[in-house]
Formats: sequence, C-alpha cells, structure tokens
Amino acid sequence: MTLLENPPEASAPDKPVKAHWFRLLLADPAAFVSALILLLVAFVAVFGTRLAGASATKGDLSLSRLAPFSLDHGWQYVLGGDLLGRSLLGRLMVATQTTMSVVVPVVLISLVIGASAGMWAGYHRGWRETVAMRIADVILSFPSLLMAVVVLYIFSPSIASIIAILAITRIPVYLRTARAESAELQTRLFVDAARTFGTPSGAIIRRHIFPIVLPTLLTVATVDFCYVMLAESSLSFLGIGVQPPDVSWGLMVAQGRDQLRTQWWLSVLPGLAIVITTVSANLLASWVRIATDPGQRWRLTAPRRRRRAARPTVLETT
Amino acid sequence: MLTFLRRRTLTSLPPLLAVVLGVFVLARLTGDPAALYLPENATAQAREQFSAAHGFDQPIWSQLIDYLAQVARLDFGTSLRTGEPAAVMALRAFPATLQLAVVTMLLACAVATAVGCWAALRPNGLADRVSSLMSVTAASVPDFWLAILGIWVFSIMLGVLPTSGVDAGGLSWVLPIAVLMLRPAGVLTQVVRGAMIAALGSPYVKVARSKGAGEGRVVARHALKNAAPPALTVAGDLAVGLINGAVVVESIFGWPGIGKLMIDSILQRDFAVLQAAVAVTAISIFVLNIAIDLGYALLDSRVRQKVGAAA
Amino acid sequence: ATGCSVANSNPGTAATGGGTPLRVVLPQEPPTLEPCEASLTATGVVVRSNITEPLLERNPTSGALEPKLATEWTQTQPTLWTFKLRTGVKFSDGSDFTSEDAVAAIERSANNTALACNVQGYVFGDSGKLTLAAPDASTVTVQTEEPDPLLPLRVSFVEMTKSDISTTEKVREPIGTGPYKIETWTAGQKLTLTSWDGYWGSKPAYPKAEYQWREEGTVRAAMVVNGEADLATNLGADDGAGDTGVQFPNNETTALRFTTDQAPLNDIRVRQAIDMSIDRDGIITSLFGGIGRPASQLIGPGVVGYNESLTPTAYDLAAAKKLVDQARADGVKVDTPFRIIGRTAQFPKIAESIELIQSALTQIGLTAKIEMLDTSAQIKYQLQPFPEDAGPVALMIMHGNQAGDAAFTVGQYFATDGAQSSSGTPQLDKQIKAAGAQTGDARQQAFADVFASENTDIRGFAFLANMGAVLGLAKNVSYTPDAATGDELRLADVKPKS
Amino acid sequence: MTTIGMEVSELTVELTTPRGQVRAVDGVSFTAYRGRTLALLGESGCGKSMTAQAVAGLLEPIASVTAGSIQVDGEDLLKVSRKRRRQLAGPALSIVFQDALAALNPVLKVGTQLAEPYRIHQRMPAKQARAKAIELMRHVGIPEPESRVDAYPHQFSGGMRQRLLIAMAVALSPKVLIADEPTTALDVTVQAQILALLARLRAEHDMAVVLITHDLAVVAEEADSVAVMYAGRIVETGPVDEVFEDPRHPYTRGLLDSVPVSAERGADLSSIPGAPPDLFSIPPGCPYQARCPLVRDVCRAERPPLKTRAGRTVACHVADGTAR
Amino acid sequence: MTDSPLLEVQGLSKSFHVPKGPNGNDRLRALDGVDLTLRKGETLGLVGESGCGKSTLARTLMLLERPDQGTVRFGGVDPFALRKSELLRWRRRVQMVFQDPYASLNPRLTTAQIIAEPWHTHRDLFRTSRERAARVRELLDLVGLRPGDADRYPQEFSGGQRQRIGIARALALGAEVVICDEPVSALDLSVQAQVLNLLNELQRALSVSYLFISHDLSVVRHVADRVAVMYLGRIVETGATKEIFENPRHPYTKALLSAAPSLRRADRENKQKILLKGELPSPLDPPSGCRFRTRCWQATDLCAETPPTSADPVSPGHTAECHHPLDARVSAAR
Ligand SMILES: Nc1ncnc2c1ncn2[C@@H]1O[C@H](COP(=O)(O)OP(=O)(O)OP(=O)(O)O)[C@@H](O)[C@H]1O
Ligand SMILES: Nc1ncnc2c1ncn2[C@@H]1O[C@H](COP(=O)(O)OP(=O)(O)OP(=O)(O)O)[C@@H](O)[C@H]1O
Ligand SMILES: [Mg+2]
Ligand SMILES: [Mg+2]
Repeated sequence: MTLLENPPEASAPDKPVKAHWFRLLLADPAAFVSALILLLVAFVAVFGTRLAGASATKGDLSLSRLAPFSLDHGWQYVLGGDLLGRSLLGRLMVATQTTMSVVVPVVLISLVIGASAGMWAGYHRGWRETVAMRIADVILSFPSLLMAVVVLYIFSPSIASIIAILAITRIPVYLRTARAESAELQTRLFVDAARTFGTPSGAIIRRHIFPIVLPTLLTVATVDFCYVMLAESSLSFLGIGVQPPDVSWGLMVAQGRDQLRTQWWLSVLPGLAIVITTVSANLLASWVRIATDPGQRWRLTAPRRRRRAARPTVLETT
Repeated sequence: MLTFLRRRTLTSLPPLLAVVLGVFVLARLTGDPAALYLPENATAQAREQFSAAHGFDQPIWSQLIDYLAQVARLDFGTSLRTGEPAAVMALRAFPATLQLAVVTMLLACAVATAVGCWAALRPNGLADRVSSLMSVTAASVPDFWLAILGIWVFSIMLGVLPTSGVDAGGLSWVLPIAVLMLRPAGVLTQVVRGAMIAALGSPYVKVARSKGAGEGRVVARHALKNAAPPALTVAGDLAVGLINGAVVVESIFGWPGIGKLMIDSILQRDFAVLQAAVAVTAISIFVLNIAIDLGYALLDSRVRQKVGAAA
Repeated sequence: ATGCSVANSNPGTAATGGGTPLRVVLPQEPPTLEPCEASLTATGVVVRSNITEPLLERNPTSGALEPKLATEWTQTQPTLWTFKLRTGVKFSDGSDFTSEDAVAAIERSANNTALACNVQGYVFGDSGKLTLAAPDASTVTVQTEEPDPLLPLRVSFVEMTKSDISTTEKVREPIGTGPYKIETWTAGQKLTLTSWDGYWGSKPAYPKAEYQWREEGTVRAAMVVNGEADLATNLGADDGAGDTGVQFPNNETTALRFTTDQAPLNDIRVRQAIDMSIDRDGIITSLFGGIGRPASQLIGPGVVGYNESLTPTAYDLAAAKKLVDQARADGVKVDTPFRIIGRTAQFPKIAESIELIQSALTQIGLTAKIEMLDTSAQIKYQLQPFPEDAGPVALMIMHGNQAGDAAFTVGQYFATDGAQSSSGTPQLDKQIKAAGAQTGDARQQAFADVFASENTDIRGFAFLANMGAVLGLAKNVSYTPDAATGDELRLADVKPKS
Repeated sequence: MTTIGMEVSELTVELTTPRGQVRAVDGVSFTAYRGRTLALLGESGCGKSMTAQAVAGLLEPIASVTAGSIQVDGEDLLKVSRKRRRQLAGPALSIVFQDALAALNPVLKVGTQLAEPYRIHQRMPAKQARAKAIELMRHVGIPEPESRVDAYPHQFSGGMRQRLLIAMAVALSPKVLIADEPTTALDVTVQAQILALLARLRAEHDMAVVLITHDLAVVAEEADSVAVMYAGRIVETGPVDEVFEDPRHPYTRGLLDSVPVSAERGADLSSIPGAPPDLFSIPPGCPYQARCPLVRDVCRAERPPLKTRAGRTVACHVADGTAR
Repeated sequence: MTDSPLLEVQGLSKSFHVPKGPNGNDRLRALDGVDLTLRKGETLGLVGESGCGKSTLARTLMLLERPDQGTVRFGGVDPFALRKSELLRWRRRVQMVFQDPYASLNPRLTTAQIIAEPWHTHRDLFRTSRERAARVRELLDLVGLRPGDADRYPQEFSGGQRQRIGIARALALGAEVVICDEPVSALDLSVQAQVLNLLNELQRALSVSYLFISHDLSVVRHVADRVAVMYLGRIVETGATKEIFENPRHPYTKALLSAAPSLRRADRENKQKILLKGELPSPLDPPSGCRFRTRCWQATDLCAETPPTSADPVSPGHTAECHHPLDARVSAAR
C-alpha cells in the first residue's frame, strides 16, 4: 500500500510539520530513556574520573572484595569494592571513559573510512567496486587476533593500537553496507537528475547518497558499537586489550571472571554496563532512523495507541 | 553453474593469496621465535643456528619465496612446537571448529526464524517488543563471561551438564553451542523479523491470502523464502566470525578447534602452524561465501539466472 | 558447591582402582612428550617418572638424591663420575635398558647442540662438554671438564630413552622405562597412558591415566568439583576448587628485577624504596587468597643456599618516600618514568599485583608505567641481550628452582653474565664461582652469603612471594602434593582413597 | 435476465492513522451482475483499491470495515467466520492485482503458484494440480505452457504475468472477479489483449467482473455500467453509455473534459482545478465542493446523498435539482 | 518556430551488456540507429511501447549514457566532445523532466533545495543566496506552486505537484530544450491536464523545445507538433502529428492507434481493432530484416530478409520504415 511510503499525502497545506527533535524524542519513551542513559554514559565518560575521586584509583586492601549494596563505607562503595579495595562504582566510572575512548573512535574511524570507500565504490561500480570488495573480503577472512598481536608487538600496547586494530577489522562492515546502498542509489532517478546538471560525483555522493545511506550506517554503527565493546573485552580476556592501570568495562569483566562464583559483582556489574549501553544505543538508533527520515517522521508524532498499527521499520543488522 | 564456480574460484584466489601473504609477513613482524624455543641461556651461536635452521635469518621476501614454493608442493612446513606437519595440525583442528560452527549456525537460524516470524506476525505487539529487546541483549553479552556463568550454573549448581571437553557425547555440545549461539541468534532474529515484516506486507502475500491460503501456508511457503536472502547474508558473516574467531569459547571449553590452534600458534610464534591454520580457515571462508551465493541462487531464481549466465 | 550429582557419561564413582582411569586436567597440552624437554613444565609434568625415568631422583622434600635407574653413583675421580645401573629394567617395548641407552640419553640431552634440548640449557648450560662411556652393560661413566660436585643432580634431569632414539629430531611419543606407557594421544583432546606390565618397580594403583587440558583455572577447578577429573593442577585461590582444593607451596618465587644501569633505577635507594613499597602481606592475603609467603630471596626454603636470616622487607611507604626524596636531593633523576613489565597470566592476579605496586610507587613519588606482554614479547626483556632501547625496566619474574640448589639460581640471575641477569658486580661473580665449587654445609653457607650480599650491596631485585598453588583433588583420590608437583606429577604416588 | 453476482451495500472502511481515524471508503454500494462488467472509476487515492481489498478481505491491519455488507451467493462476506471466508476466497470471489510482478511470488515457480488454488481448496495431489496449472496457462493464452510451467515470474513479460495472475484468479471459476487496474502498467497493444482475454473469460465463466480503473477510455470500451468514485464515495453510477454521453455529476463531467481526445495542439485542456481533498480534511457537505464550478451554499453544508432520478443515480445537489 | 534543427541525432546506437539470454547473446541493442531532429520551439512527440528504447534515447541525449555509434549535434556542437566548462555551459541548455515524480526527487531535500540544486554546480549563475531564494520563488510561481511550498519535502506533495517541482528544477538553469520522459504518465487524469497545460504555457512563454516522450497517444496528439514512432530501438515512422494520426503508413503505427481504447463511441464504432499477435520481441534477440515482421499482418519473405529503410519519405516530411507502407488513401478514409 503506497500510503506507508508516502504517508498522509500531507497536504495539510499550510502547516509544514516542523519537527522538534525533543518532542519527537519524548514521543518514544523507550528512546527517551535510552537517550537519558546514553547522556549519563557520556557525562560519566567526560567527568567520571573527576567524580569518582581517589577511591577509584587508590585501593584500600582492607576493603578488598567488599560486597555491594551497602553504604557503610560511603557512597563510593555502594557497588562494592574490587580486589585491590577500590570502589567498584568509581572503577566503573573511570572505565566508562576508557571504554568510550576506545569504542567511539573505533566506530567513527571505521565508519568514516568504510563508508567513504563504500559509497565511492558503489557509486562508480566497475573495477573500483571489485577492488574494494576484495579488500573487504581479505580483511574479513583475516584472523583479527593475529593483527592484534602484531600491532601490540610492534607498537607497545596502548589504547591507540587497540583502536587501530579494531577499526581496521570493522571497516568492511561499513564498506559493504555503504557500497550496497550506494550501488542501488546511484541508479535512482534523482541521482540521474543531478548528473544531468553536470554535478561532479563527489558532490552527488555528498548530497544525495550520503544522507540516505547515513541512517542505515548509523544502525550498523550502533550494532557495531556493541560488537566493538565485546571485541575489546575479548582482547582483555586474552590479555592483549586495555592494559592496567587503565581500565575498561571489558577488562573489568575479563578480570572479574575468576571471581564470578565468589564476588559476582566484579564482572556482572561491568557486564551489565555493556549490555545496558548497547541496548540503549540500539533503541536510540532505531528512533534516529525514523526521526531523520522525513517520510517516516510522522510515526513519532502519532498517538501512542495507534502506532502499533503502523508498519515498523526494518532493522538491518550486520 | 560450472562457469560460475570457476569464475568465483578465480576471483577468490587473489584475496586468498593476499590473506596468506599478509599472515606470513605480519607473523614475522612479531619477532624471532628463537627466544621462545631455545633454553634461556642458549648461546648467541645456538640462536643463530636455530634461526638459520628455520630460515628466519633470511630476508623476509626470500623466506616468502621459499614458502610459496613449499606451499605449491602442498607442504606447509612443520610446527616448531610439536614437530608435526603444520597442515596436519590445522586439518585436525578444523573439523571440530566446523562442526561447532555448523551446529551453532543451524540452531541460531532455527531460533531466529521461529522468533523472528513470530514477532513479525504482530509487529510492535508485546511479543515483538519483548523478543526485540531480548535479541538485542543476547547480542551484547560477552561470551567468555556467559561461558563461565554457564559452567557454574549448569555444571556445578545444577549438575546437568559436563563443564567442558568433547567426550561427554551430545551433552558436551550444549554449553559451547548455547554460548556461541546467543549473539548470532540475537542478530539474526532482528534481521529475520525485519525481512519477514517486509515480506508479509508484500502484494504476493496478499495474493496468496486471496487464494484462501491460511496463515501457516502464507508464512512457510510464501514469506519465508523471500525473507531468507538478507538473513542468509548476515548468517554468512556470522558464520565467518565463528570459523575465524571462536577462540574464547574454544579455549574455555577445551574444544580442540582451529581458533585455539591459531591463537596458540600466534602466542608461540609457531608460524608454520599459524599459516596453515589461516590458509585452512581462509579457504573455508571463501568456500562459504561461494556456498552463500549458491544459496541465493537456490532461493531465488532471479539470482540463479545471473549465476547461470555469469561466464 | 560440592557433593552435587554429576551428569557425566562416566560418573564420578571413578578411581576405585578397578580399571577406572585416573583423570588429570592440566593447564595446557604438552607440545610433545620429548623427554629431553622435560624441564618444560607442560612436557615434564606428563613425562617425568611416568613414561620415562632418570637415573636418580631428587626428593623434593628432603632434597636428597635417591636411586632410580641407577643404584649407586660415585665420584671415582675429581672429574669422573661412575653410575651403576639397575638390572632387569625393561623399556615399555620390551627391550632391556642398558648402559648404552643411558650413554645415548645423556649424550643426547647434554651434548647435542643441534637438538637444543631444554634440559641442556637449563641444567648443563654452564658445565662443559661431558665425555661418556659404558664400560659394561650396567656401568656408565661421565667425565667432566672440571670437577663438578653437582653432576649427579644434573644427571637427575636426564630421562632415559632408548639408544636408537633420533638424535636429530625431537620425538613426539617416546618409549621409556616408566610405570606407564602411551596408549593413545588424540591431539587436542586427550592423552591416555596405561600401566606397563613389565615395569621393574611396584605396579601403580591406577592401571590407566587420562590427561586433559583446560586453559581456564576456573574450568579445571570446576571439573574436579563436578567429578569430571580427579586431579587439577595450577589452580589459583579464586578458581573455586572449594574443599577439593589442596594448598601447597611450590618452588616458584616472584620478584621484580631491575635494570640497574639506568635512571631512576640506577640508584640503590630508589630500588630499596620500591622494595619497601610492596605490600607483600596485602598482596598475599587479598590477591593470592592467602596462598604463598612473603619472599626475602629468590629461592624458597628447602633449596641448598637458602638464607634463613634474611627477612622480607617491611612495607613502609613513609620510609620509602624518604629514600626517594634523598635520592632526588642527590640529583638522581627519580622523576624519569620506568616500565613495570609483566607476562600476561604468568601467575594468578599478576596484573592486579603489578597494579597495586604501581599505585604505591606513585605515592612515593616514582613514575611507573605498566606493560603486560605476551610470553614472546616479555621474554625479550627477560633474556640477555635485552632490547637496546629498553630503558629502565622493572621486570616481574617468576623463578622456580627445580634442582634444589642455589647454583641454578644465582648463576642465572646474579652473575654479570647470567642469561637472565640485569645487574651484578665482578665481586659477586667471584663469590658465586667460589660458592659453586663448595660442597656440603660450606656450600649452603657460601650461597646464603651470596644472597645476603646481593641484598645489601646490589638490590637488583624486590622479592614478592614464595608462591604456592592449589591442587584440585577429588575426594576419592589421595595424593600429597609437594614442591615439584607442578613440574612432575608422579602418577604412581596417586592412590585411590579407601 | 441477469443474476446478481455480488451486492455491496453501504460499505465503509476506516483507517486508523497517526493523524486519527478517517474514512477511506464511505458508504459505497454497488451491484455486480454475472456476465457483466461493472467499472469502478476514479482517480488515484479515491478508495478504489481499498474497496476492492475490503471486498476481498485483504485489508491491512490499519484498515477495518466498520459498516456495510457484501452479499455473494447468499452469504454476507463480512459476517462469515474466518475459516468460511478462506473457503470462499477463490471459488466465490477472487481478485487480480495491478502490479503483476509484485503480485507473483518471485521465488516460486509459476506452476506452483497456479496450482495453489487447487491444492488449497480441492486438496488435489501435486501432480494433478500441476496438470491443471498447465491447462490454466493454456486457457489464458500462454504459449508452450508445458515448458513454461516451471519458469519463474521474472522470466515472463509484463503481459504474460498479468495473464498468469488472471489465470490464478479464475482457476476455481469464481462468481465474482475483481480486477484492480489490471492493465495500467501495460502497453496499449498488450492492454488490448488482456482486456479481450478478460471479456472472454467473463463470458466463459459467467463471472461478475468488477473492473477498477482510472482510464475513462477503458471503461467506455469494456464496461457495461460504471460507478464513479470521489474521495471514498460513489458520486455517480449508471450504464456506461449514458453516463459518458450525459454526465450528471460535475466531477464526471470534469474528468471527461480533461481527456485530451482531439483537443487541438497548443489549445489548453479544460482541467479540474486543484487536487482531490486529503482524507483528513474532507469538508462537511460535498467533498467535491472545492473544485466544483457549480458549487452552491447547500453543497458546503449538506452532504449530497446518492439519489436515483430518471434512471440515473448521482450524488449532487445541483444535478438532482435540490439546488438550482 | 524556425526550421533550423536545434537538435540533430543521426544513427544513434546504444547497447547494454546484460546476462546472456536464451540465445547466448549478451548485448542488448536498446537503440539501433536512431535518427531524429528537433527544431527550435517545437515539440517532438516520441511514442512507443515499453522497452522500445525511449528512455535510453532520452538518457543518451542527456549524456547519462555514452552511445556506441552515431552522432548527436546540438546547435551544431557534439556534446560528447565537450570538456569541463564547455560541457557545463551546454548542460544549461538541455534539461530533463523525469517520468516518475516520486523517484526523481530526493526525499531528504526540501523543494527549495531541489530546485536550487543545479546552482551548486553552476555557481556563477546566482551568486548570493538571496538571489537564489528569489529565483526559487519565481520558479515556484512559474510552475504554479506557492512560495510556502519551498520548505516542504516532496512526500508532502501530490504527484502533480511533485511533477511541477521537477519541471521547475529543469527550468532552473534556463534550458532551451527540455526532454520530457513520460512526464504525465504517473499522474491522474485531472492532474495530467494541469501539467500538460503548464508545459504548454511554459513553451509559449519561454519558447523552449520539448522532446516529449509518452506512450499515451492521446497525450502526444495533444502536445506534439511532430511525432516519431519508435519500435524496438528504431524510429519506424515520423511525420507531422496530424499526418501520423490520420494517415499512418507503418503497420505498427496503425496497430498502435487502433489498440488504444477510445472514449468516443463514434471512434469505437468506426474502428476495427487490430489485435497484434504476441508482444514486443526481446531487444536481445531482434527479428531479422524488419523488426516488426513477427507481429505484422502484412509481412512477406522480403521483410524477413532485408531491413527496410526510411530513405524516401512517403510524403513530404513523413517517413515510414516499411517495405509495404499502408495505402495512404485507405487509411485516410478511416
Ligand atoms: N495503509 C494505509 N494507511 C493509511 N492510509 C492509506 C493506506 N492505504 C491507503 N490509504 C489511503 O486510503 C485512500 C484510498 O486508497 P486506495 O489505495 O484505495 O486508492 P486507489 O483509488 O486505489 O488509488 P490508486 O489509483 O492510486 O491505486 C487513499 O487516500 C490512501 O492514501
Ligand atoms: N542500464 C541498462 N542495462 C541493461 N539494459 C537496459 C538498461 N537500460 C535500459 N535497458 C534495456 O533497454 C531497453 C530499452 O529501455 P528503455 O528504458 O529505454 O525503454 P522505454 O522505451 O523507456 O520503456 P518504458 O516505457 O518502460 O520506460 C529495454 O529492453 C531495457 O531493458
Ligand atoms: Mg489502487
Ligand atoms: Mg522509459
């Protein structure tokens, strides 16, 4: 039925629907809560180290393995203490910064490189496409752990190296998505129309392909966000991830796994942080996908009860 | 069909070669294995002897040429660690990984299909929301964590499953597969759901209904087959991940697979084994990709035509 | 979490002797069972005294050498040792064990540089070439270049193999004289040994033994708890062995080893300050779960040369800070950052321990950066020659003296030319050499002095702990672990509990 | 004497949309006689397909029938159980869709799809159903059906696909066939073929055909009677010749006038100003008021009912003389 | 209307590489030697069945495809030989209106952005954003949209309104020739009339030339001065509109005319429908000789052997590519 694609032939002529982002966000409670959580995460990532205070870095061995949910030792210890007697809450806050400073750059770098290469390859087709896809194949079938060990061997293990490795291994994901979409988009009539004005290919990609590919890429990126966090924790599991005294959620989960049976909170709480953050990111991403699409935005302004009937977006995942 | 296979194989060769060469070069950048394999107070002379014996003293390109010549004779060298032929070790470990990957993917697909279809039949309903949330969560749990938790709960607390190993019959498969399956199942569920919603809304489904087809027939015969291709792509990528990277689960459960072999040989600088293992997985990944293309063709005659025509 | 029922295909009724195998779970699969690699933990723990046997054997508790395939040994000349072999010993393929086999085995392990056996490096590294002879079928003579009082101890590391064993390649599945022989080895999964009927000694309690390997300590512990294994080695305190866990001291000692020639580690006060900022008791109780003892030297008690009078440095941040300040006042560049390098997963909680030390160092005004490396990368810093641009490094090391004699420690770590030494003085070198020539009590005293002087004059090390380990032991199995258990697990000593 | 194939009365379909509840089909009534063609004529969005889907029971979840009845063969399709409804889909009533490529399942062989009605309703074994499929293909004029029965939809041209869809619809000789713009996507030469085919099948199966289209010329050539729809309502009905000869409703007249029949090159066509009203802002009174040249006050206030006068049915205050 | 051809196309051929068809051919000849002229201020109607190559011709003229053979002259210059700035200048003179008003407008841009898009490339046309905004308003007014529509997205418009946006965009650079590829076939009858009227008005006001592609004969008859009938990649008949419609000489043209349903009863009764056999043959595997022979009721052996040419006009300004052109008088009598 055409209506879905072209919703209310909105000839509600004289009131162009000005979408206020905030109102749109409020319209989707799940997304709203997710946004709040992500804001909190972002806030903690920026100010967490300062907020956490000394108890996050300086341990008190007498508080080693302190059980959570008690305020006896001050609010810092409400989530208990780690092996060195540091406050787990503080550690989580500090770890937020490291985690985000790994995950966000990885996602951004691989997104930017992968997406540009993919759009370029998909737009031009031909040999460029073949080469780009074969390179993606190579990266994908390459054992990423080998790459990790090599990079960490050649360069000393640092956050920058971890970012580099993870970014390289994630590039194909965006490359393939962007290529597929842009290969399809370049056959669209409005791209042809732009060509008839003599618009150079770079400008077409920027103006016509990119904005349409972006929401898909964002969806992929949020899914990837989760993947990168997990990959980082796997690196930590193998001892080649974030190095102490830096701490990331992944490292906390990895280090705490031995205590799972005795001090469960050491790995469960950081694990929860990963899960909650990724779930929020996913929920917010599906909201963004709808909100940035002028053709779908109306869904969010719809009364709640009714929305169920409207066909939901297709979540594409990789 | 044959021409398609031939062409795919030919176009797959350069990347395959690139992977093998890449591994060769990268591995050698991680340093000389002499320190690992010789006693701590071995003399400099002994070290040189060792390097010379294994050719590590040659410039990398000449090592490479020798290696390629070797590989052309299907000789992947011998393991520094065990003295066994590297190819034998890789081929011995691979089936374990493959079995695990295949069973995991099959189950993940089955779960994803069931849950995804169910959710798609009532989009935005309660079932849909719950399953969406669960699938996102499933896809974001660290696997090693889950593995250890699983051992704790199912082996020790409940005592219903063996902790690890491969020799407790079917039961020893349960935990590794459950752990490995979670992420693929979560991701696939979302894909299947999306594709099914699209398929169920399409005109041909209406036509099927207009012929008096019941819900079961509509889903099973009409929608599912159309929803399969996107799921197939994603399943392929996930399978590649399993073949190449079940390291964590393999090492926790003592599953003698290729992921573990690979990481061990990286850490032990056992280059020959590493190269052989990478070659085996890379080949299997290329085979998998071809299989997926053929799968498309099987599902969709439009693709079949292209595949048939591609010469 | 014990006493649970078990859903396993071969339930935990195990090991009552009658044909059920003894199931052992190790951290890693032996790469090969090559006997001359027996000082490699993964190999040795399976091979030694189970599949192959040495001529003589050191009692890990008493330290005394005891006869095994040799019944007696004497220093017939200052540079000549004569070994009398036990008669009637057969290899598991049925052939007789003769002096020719013994000569070939020692020759192969000690003199064969092409094979580069591990034993050669560890045990015979600093002794010259040996000249071997077999005057008759049950006598072996060993001629050394210089008088070597330790030769029998060294020979106790050589596992006896058949004379027709390859001298150019390492063997994967050897034939030995031990109580067990290899039945099947499904690489990656399982290694099964069966007892060898023609064994010269008494028959072991278990007719069969199965080895499996799991990397994760928690999994190994869980297997014992769950009744899937009878013995699990190398557990940590937190691995959850519960009441199946048996704690025992192993012969490993952990320490920080300093590069003494670069600022800020080139000043002894700085090194002493670091030593003082290690909260040994805290680490042992909080991180190691109480397993281990604060260390005062690089070896544990029971090793010849152990100095009883040395005590672990007390934890005193204030004093440490004062020392650093003094050094700073004297122009030492104490602000120069240095690295603390550790090997990933070398012992349980290594990362946390280093982290704790690092944070203490920050408090006394030093700047240390942590680097956890994989074995191959870490070993560059452990073995001479070190990487050129390494800079100042405090390396976390773990040393295990398997031989029970300090000579095997100090030569390596204290001598200026020691393979793993990053400090030392000519004076100490002389002292070490002199001590090595001593025997008996004099030897004990001389080495004890070496440790004392290193401590006061050089302080190239800050010792952490004499480590201990946990052995997972199923309830129906009896076994008493000793210091050597991690390196040599004698299956014959394991008995079913009645 | 003609028998009634289907009688639709006061059919109302409401849509639950984000902007509220709207009526997409508002009290539509018509009767289709067997052996005859009734054309449902109207511009895009006026509710033709919605009507068809409501009749065929294929409305999307967002739409629902809120009033009316659909009588086929003595049964009210809106009252019967779901199961009965499914049983009737095919033998009693079937539908042909506009976009033949989208309406054929791309991954199933056409033979399988053609055989489906027999498999579902008559539980015919696969082999026999396949034979029937071949027969059907021959029936609608597809050459070499034996070899093409195993082909896939994309291997057929547009016209052939439309034939396949029609074949599927007439498989069980339905009493009523709804054809929703069956030729809109086709070329004139092919359109002529398809329309001829439909006419032939109508006669052979004695079906009541409801032909939905926006093409006046097609209506003129093919239909016996016509119902003109505007904004979800029927504004005029009657025998085609009469309606086209002498349109009563200003909308019908406007449509007929905008066809560039033989208007001279360069001369402006007479066109209806503006666009059909948005479903959400249909004014009270006559929905056509905003575009109507004859609009009166009463048109703004009162909705004109569909009245029969002098053998012609029309919903217009002006035409039925209520307003002058 | 002057007589000098503004656009001249000769022997234009274009083939596509496609998956092998049943007969093993993988070159699809979409255009196979097309000749065409368009004079200043004139509207040339191009009719033909789906897949006969109309859009390919339009796209080739817009330089979206590169022809295999043949020449295109626009005001005497070959656009394919032009380099950057010259090419840009040429682009301004020729613009296109697309068939599908839904697909040819980027859904993420507003009306104003869509109309102003060409100026991003042709920067020198309007330098300030104020100028641009003013011009957008003018254009909106020209095509009958309200100034308030400038900030709305395409989906908020009806098909007819979208097509107006498309037309405004085509005029944004001040084109002399507008190629209209089925501009009204996606539109409703009542709206179609509005758009046709608009195109007419614009032609009068701006004296642009149209190449007007359509499959709807009644529309072509209404808008075109001359008509070219295309069949399987070739122009089979050209002539003045009246000539073509009243006196078709090619059997295909005649069949096409007769197949079109007609509203007027008089026409219907007069006409005897010619139901062509089969459908358009695949351009992958065109018939030998005359391409229409497989569906032609007059075909002879000659038709299968020699391709007919249109070298000699059947009457002045009227060419038909047929071995057996229909008798002029007989068809005139109809
Ligand atoms: N899924 C839907 N959601 C909301 N509105 C819808 C939906 N489907 C159709 N509509 C609206 O219902 C009205 C009737 O639509 P319908 O498809 O019946 O029109 P139509 O006359 O068949 O048009 P066309 O000629 O374009 O097929 C239209 O205004 C349309 O916008
Ligand atoms: N990019 C392409 N690749 C392959 N074949 C093409 C391509 N573009 C067009 N064709 C083929 O060329 C032929 C002519 O196509 P074209 O689009 O020009 O036809 P048309 O007359 O415009 O048809 P319609 O009326 O359907 O728009 C068709 O058979 C079409 O399938
Ligand atoms: Mg419709
Ligand atoms: Mg076209």
